[in-house]
Amino acid sequence: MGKAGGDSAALINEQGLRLDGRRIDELRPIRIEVGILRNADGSAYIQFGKNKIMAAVYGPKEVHPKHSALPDKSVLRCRYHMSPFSTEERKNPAPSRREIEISKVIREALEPALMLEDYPRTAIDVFVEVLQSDGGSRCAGISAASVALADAGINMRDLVSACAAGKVAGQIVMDVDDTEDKEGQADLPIAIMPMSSQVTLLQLDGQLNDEEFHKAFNFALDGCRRVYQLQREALIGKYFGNNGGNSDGGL
Amino acid sequence: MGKAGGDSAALINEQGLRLDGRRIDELRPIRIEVGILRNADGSAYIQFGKNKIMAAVYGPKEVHPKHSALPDKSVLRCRYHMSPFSTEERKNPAPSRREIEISKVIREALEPALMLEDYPRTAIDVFVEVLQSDGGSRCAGISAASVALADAGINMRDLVSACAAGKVAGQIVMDVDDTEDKEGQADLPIAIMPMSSQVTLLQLDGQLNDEEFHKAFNFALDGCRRVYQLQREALIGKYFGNNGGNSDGGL
Amino acid sequence: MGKAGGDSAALINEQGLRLDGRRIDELRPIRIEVGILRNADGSAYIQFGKNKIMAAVYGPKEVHPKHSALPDKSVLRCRYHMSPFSTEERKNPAPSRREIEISKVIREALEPALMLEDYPRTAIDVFVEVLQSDGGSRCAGISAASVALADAGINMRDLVSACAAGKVAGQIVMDVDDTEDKEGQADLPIAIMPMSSQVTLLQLDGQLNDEEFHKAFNFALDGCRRVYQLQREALIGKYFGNNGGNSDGGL
Amino acid sequence: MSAVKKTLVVEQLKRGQMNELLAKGKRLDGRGLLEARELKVFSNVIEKAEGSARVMLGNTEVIAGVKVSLGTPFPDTPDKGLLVVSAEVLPLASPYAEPGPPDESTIELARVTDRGVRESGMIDVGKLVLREGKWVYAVFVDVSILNVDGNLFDAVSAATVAALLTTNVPKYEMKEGEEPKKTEEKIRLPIQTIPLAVTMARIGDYLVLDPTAEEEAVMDARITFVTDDRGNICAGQKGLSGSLSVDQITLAASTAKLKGEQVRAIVKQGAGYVQ
Amino acid sequence: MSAVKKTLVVEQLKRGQMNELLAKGKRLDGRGLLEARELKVFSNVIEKAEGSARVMLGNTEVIAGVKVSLGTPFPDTPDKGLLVVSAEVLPLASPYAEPGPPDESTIELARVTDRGVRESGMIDVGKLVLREGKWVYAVFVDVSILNVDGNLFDAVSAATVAALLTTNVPKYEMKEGEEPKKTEEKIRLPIQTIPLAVTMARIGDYLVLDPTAEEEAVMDARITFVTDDRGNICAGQKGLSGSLSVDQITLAASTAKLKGEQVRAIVKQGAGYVQ
Amino acid sequence: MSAVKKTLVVEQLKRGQMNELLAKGKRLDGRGLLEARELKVFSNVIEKAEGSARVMLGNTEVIAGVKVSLGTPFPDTPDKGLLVVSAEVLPLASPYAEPGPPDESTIELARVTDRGVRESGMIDVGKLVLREGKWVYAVFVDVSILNVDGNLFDAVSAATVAALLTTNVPKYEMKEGEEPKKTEEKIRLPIQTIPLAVTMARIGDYLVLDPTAEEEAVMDARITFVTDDRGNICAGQKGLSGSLSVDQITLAASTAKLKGEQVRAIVKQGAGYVQ
Repeated sequence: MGKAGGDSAALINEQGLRLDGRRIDELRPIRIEVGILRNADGSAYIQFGKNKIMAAVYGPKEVHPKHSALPDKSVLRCRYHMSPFSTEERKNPAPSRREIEISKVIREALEPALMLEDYPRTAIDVFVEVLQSDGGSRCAGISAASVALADAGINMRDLVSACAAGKVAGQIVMDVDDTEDKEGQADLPIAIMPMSSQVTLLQLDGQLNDEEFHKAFNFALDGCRRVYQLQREALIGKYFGNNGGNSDGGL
Repeated sequence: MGKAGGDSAALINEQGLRLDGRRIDELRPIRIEVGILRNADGSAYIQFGKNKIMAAVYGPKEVHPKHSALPDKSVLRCRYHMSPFSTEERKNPAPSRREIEISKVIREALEPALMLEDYPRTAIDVFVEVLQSDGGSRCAGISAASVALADAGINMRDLVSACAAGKVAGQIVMDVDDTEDKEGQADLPIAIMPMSSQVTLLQLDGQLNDEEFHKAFNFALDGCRRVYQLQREALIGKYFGNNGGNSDGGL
Repeated sequence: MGKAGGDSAALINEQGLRLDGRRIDELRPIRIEVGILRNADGSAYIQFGKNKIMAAVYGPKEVHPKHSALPDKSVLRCRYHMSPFSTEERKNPAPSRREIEISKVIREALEPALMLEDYPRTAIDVFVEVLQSDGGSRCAGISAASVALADAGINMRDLVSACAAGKVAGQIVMDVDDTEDKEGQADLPIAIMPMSSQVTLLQLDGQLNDEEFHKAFNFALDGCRRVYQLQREALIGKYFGNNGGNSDGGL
Repeated sequence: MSAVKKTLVVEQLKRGQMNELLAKGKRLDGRGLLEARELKVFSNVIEKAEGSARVMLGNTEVIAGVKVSLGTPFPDTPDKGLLVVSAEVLPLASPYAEPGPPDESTIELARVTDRGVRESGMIDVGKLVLREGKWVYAVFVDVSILNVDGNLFDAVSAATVAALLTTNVPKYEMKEGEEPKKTEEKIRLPIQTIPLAVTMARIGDYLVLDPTAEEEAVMDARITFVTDDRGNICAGQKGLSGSLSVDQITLAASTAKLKGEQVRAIVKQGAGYVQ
Repeated sequence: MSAVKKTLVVEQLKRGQMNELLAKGKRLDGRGLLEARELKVFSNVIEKAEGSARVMLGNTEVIAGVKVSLGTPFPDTPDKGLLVVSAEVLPLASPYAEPGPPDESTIELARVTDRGVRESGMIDVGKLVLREGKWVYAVFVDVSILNVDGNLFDAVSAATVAALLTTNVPKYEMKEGEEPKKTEEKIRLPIQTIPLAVTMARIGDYLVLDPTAEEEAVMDARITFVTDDRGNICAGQKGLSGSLSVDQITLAASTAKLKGEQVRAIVKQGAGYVQ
Repeated sequence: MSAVKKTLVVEQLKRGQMNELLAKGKRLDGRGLLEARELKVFSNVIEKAEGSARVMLGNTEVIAGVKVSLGTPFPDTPDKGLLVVSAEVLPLASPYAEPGPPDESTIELARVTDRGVRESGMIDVGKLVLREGKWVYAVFVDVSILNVDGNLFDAVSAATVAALLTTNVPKYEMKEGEEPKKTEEKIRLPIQTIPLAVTMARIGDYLVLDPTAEEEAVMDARITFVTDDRGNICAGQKGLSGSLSVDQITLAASTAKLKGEQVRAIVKQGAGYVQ
């Protein structure tokens, strides 16, 4: 979050439009593709604004070392990582403290939806690679990973859909992008299991009073539900439709 | 050790008193408390001048990995560590070469007093955390750790008591503090098992001729014996007296 | 490789002699000693120009951890390392990416010559320590390691002999030294099993056209064969002659 | 393997017992569901540090120390001082703590604490500048965790904030073309608000405030909100592999505001802080 | 242990089958011995990077991104810009890839790619200097490997080169006594030649071009040559624990020249590069 | 497990045998209790280093090399040059040595050696200053241990000191407002005294000088003293998990002074050092 005021007012113009032309309750353009990596057991690619993110799932598989296996369920492991060229300034490829924290909250956001008890003594690995980052990469990564888990055929109670809301130029807005994240006043990323409306991720940075918090929370919930539709469409397209793969090579 | 001469003369005044008002054979104020950490099997807190040090013992306990267990005795492990805020300049929390060496000599200073053969195939962990450092933190740490080992009920041949002597402004003095350590000419920390007068730690930095070495050695031995009395009193107070705990929260 | 032209012409004078007085097809002075380290199962010391390199072999021996053992052959492991004082500027003792790559290619250069299938479920360790570096240290290290393996009594199909050729001041030369490596236009280190002329190491940096490449390749092959003679002489001297050890302490 | 099975059975029994109690509005240690343990805050316990505090929350015990040095600002924020919060669960704090670099849980703990301080604007980092783009104050808060008995988030938050409230930094003399010169004079940090974390655990269907280690062993999810003294929520973090309903999040947010006021009073008193 | 034995037996069977095929001049996927898989090159796929390319070589897929920043030259080369090539086999690329720092194989891969670019003089690093000894362009090429199906050397080489060909770097305004000032204007990297790697595997007595992962599993040795567009061989690397005959090396070198021309045409087209 | 038991029995047997011998004033290799092995010192063995020495103490063999560069002094000692001693037990030195960063024993070894050199004032670091607070000589001594057969402390000490005695550093030309300029002229390090370590091992009731690896395997405690040529003890270090009596320490100190003189003569000769 940046200056809690200042020139941030310009982030929303007199017509109520944001820098990239969106209304305050509008998502950025989203594109999801399923099953685009050959070796992974499941995979998905998401474009979410300028975010370009690959997610892949390997497993259920044997655990090494064996003593880290659990007798009653699968061990879910997760790595969120940014490629060095994904950011404005080159990112050191070693995992940062930020990436370690986000890996943890992504794992915890996905786990409630997974029937890990169906795969005792195994591990399931989820890899989220940010090839290009924009605001909201953790949410986009969760949404992609959830689709990749479905693509891998892991038993799930529900998909997990994620979206942030925020406060920009004094107004609550849906789906904060990079500039809004840096110049804005608050960012509230959440993830839900849409069928039960259970919240599996919630983080908050910034300053929101009670009313703003509830408004932002509802915006984020609404965003999650819209993402959910796109996730479903992508999966249906892969398994019942004809738009498989990414044959044109464009990212 | 600092300048072998120079302005260090001011470290002892004409009345033979040191910067903090002590005589050359006088210890700094010492306070020892026993059993102040809840989770540890044994613990002690020592204030030794401005040193503020916690020591805790966990064990005897299972060893991981198992192949590092010994068939005929317990494995003693030791970590001496300084909190980042314990020093003049913030200390990097990663263990320095100095901390690694001191961890080793503390372990070797404690081990002769422990009946490790009574606990085969186990490990005993000793943790010494320096919350505030002053000259002589390794000696204070050993003295506290020895009390914590007794508090944990580990079988011991004797306590281990530690104290340094040094050379300051051309004179041999007992119990060197931080300024004296930096500006003085020699530092001789030792640890003993007081009942047998066996020496379990000895290090020396600086320049001492034969006569000075023997005088300093005897000063340090004497200091150890005085620390021993305070260690005994603290343990007796905890187990037979009424001054338990650190209920006022002051350090 | 340095400037592809420039003042590098001075590297070869009008008489066709190089900076150190060698002809273009001449090796630097080479000295090989066998069995000079007491603890190692096999060892060799090589001086190759200004390179001063120790090689030692331990094994065949038990593998830790056990699961990294192979059921049908010995695991060959190799470390190429430069002592901090071996280079113009002090070298950080931690292994550099260059050392990691060279360790790999040295291992792969030696392995074809070893009958690892004779020692299943074991490991053989080869350590190459560069005490002083000059151009061609990987080749000299391979040649020394191969002698050390023979000294350790490891079953071998052949020795491995290594030498580089290069392009300096527009001419193809044998055995490039440090200055020529830095100022020259190409470096082509190779290793062979001399009896079968099989190539076990080949690397190339620089710019060579077809004709130059073939000339350089043949120079390097020729250099390898000359090194082979010196390796044989050193081993014969150790096992059948009387010039054992390095009793005068000179390096 | 039998050891693992026993653990599972014991854990199930514990969880069952706890749920029964919670249904009656009670907890193992006798507290009500929205009742916190006693919080004690002692300040200036480390004289060598520029600020410090020792905090006990039940049996959870932590020490925070603040060190301040001269630093160079980040290129993209030449007009802001530096503020870094780190934490270490010392190996003497628990039989499960290991020496070594912080694990993911401790990184999360430090980062959430850091965000609470940073996002609330507790410290006016714009006033920590000595010469723009060149010299700023670098404020390092390090928290050493001495004993673990649950709810590290709130204990670490309270210790961090108390230590910052007591911090005195040296004043520097700034002369054109010269390096900053430390003077004997001390100044307080530019405090703007006092943010504090309040954490709840979901165990089955119940949310409980300030969980103990025993409760954390069976909790399904954790939710922390940091509130300031101006009516704002400044940071939030859901943790663990369970989910929370929308209502539970709303309850956690309102509880954080209410209880945050009580914590704030204790922290201010312990730090001897008068606005 | 029985698992290990089975693997060995299966491997022997595979090797046998492959050798039979190779003796007939055929490969498992129907290619001829000196036939490469289809190579696809897409450029400018990462808008935030100064240059980028996505390369598919059969099922092997990699992305290279170029980041350019201001740097300080090495003391012994004050008149040269910086160029660093790194690679990571992402854990999503293969069931065998592990997260963490690059292993020796990935280090070798990056270093051979780096040498191909560097030794060929592809980039005129003498033109990357803003002020000698003080300010230079630092060009970082990072290659993220997304899917592994053999012959990473050639895929990484093609992606690296294509990304560099599309790179636009900001122009800096240099004023005496001042730091470089970034302008909006963009300039191309000073390209001198286009070096590309061509790799062959020896399986038994046969050399095959562009091996798949299946072929790599049984190959005895690997040989890579990098050639430029001026008729030079610029880098070479033999890999693995088998040996090669002098004739095999000669064949690999001449094949690299021939096939390199074809690869060069595809890379130039994919990068939209016109000399 | 039976392997472990066997080891213990063998060790006990060895210890018993050694004690019997020691009671007669003898050692396994025929030496008397206070007799050291032959010490050989060869200098200038690494021409690229500014100073170097190879030392053999019985079968223990080490090489020390000195590299000197320009450095920046520590802020709290602007008037002193830098001196750092490091050591590595190379994996070729012993079947028990592992590649990797130095373990606690090697760190102790390097630090005790460093303290001997530093605390004795061997090098007048005040004379290693080129411009106070800005430019100083940085002297790095690295010791590579080539073969381990006991008493590394004394071998490393002798090699370090011999290498320093032979060190020639480049003279720098200092002009106001300019960086130091290296000249061709070489100067010696400012040597003030020659400190050397002498180590004894306690085995049962006996102290023996200069223990071999075989003796170290059964020793109870180790004691090292460093003495200079002005009658001072400059550094001391007790090691291992046994204790020493006050008398044993007194004996070790006086032995260190006596034997130190002999070692000093050999080191000075090996280094070709004339005061």
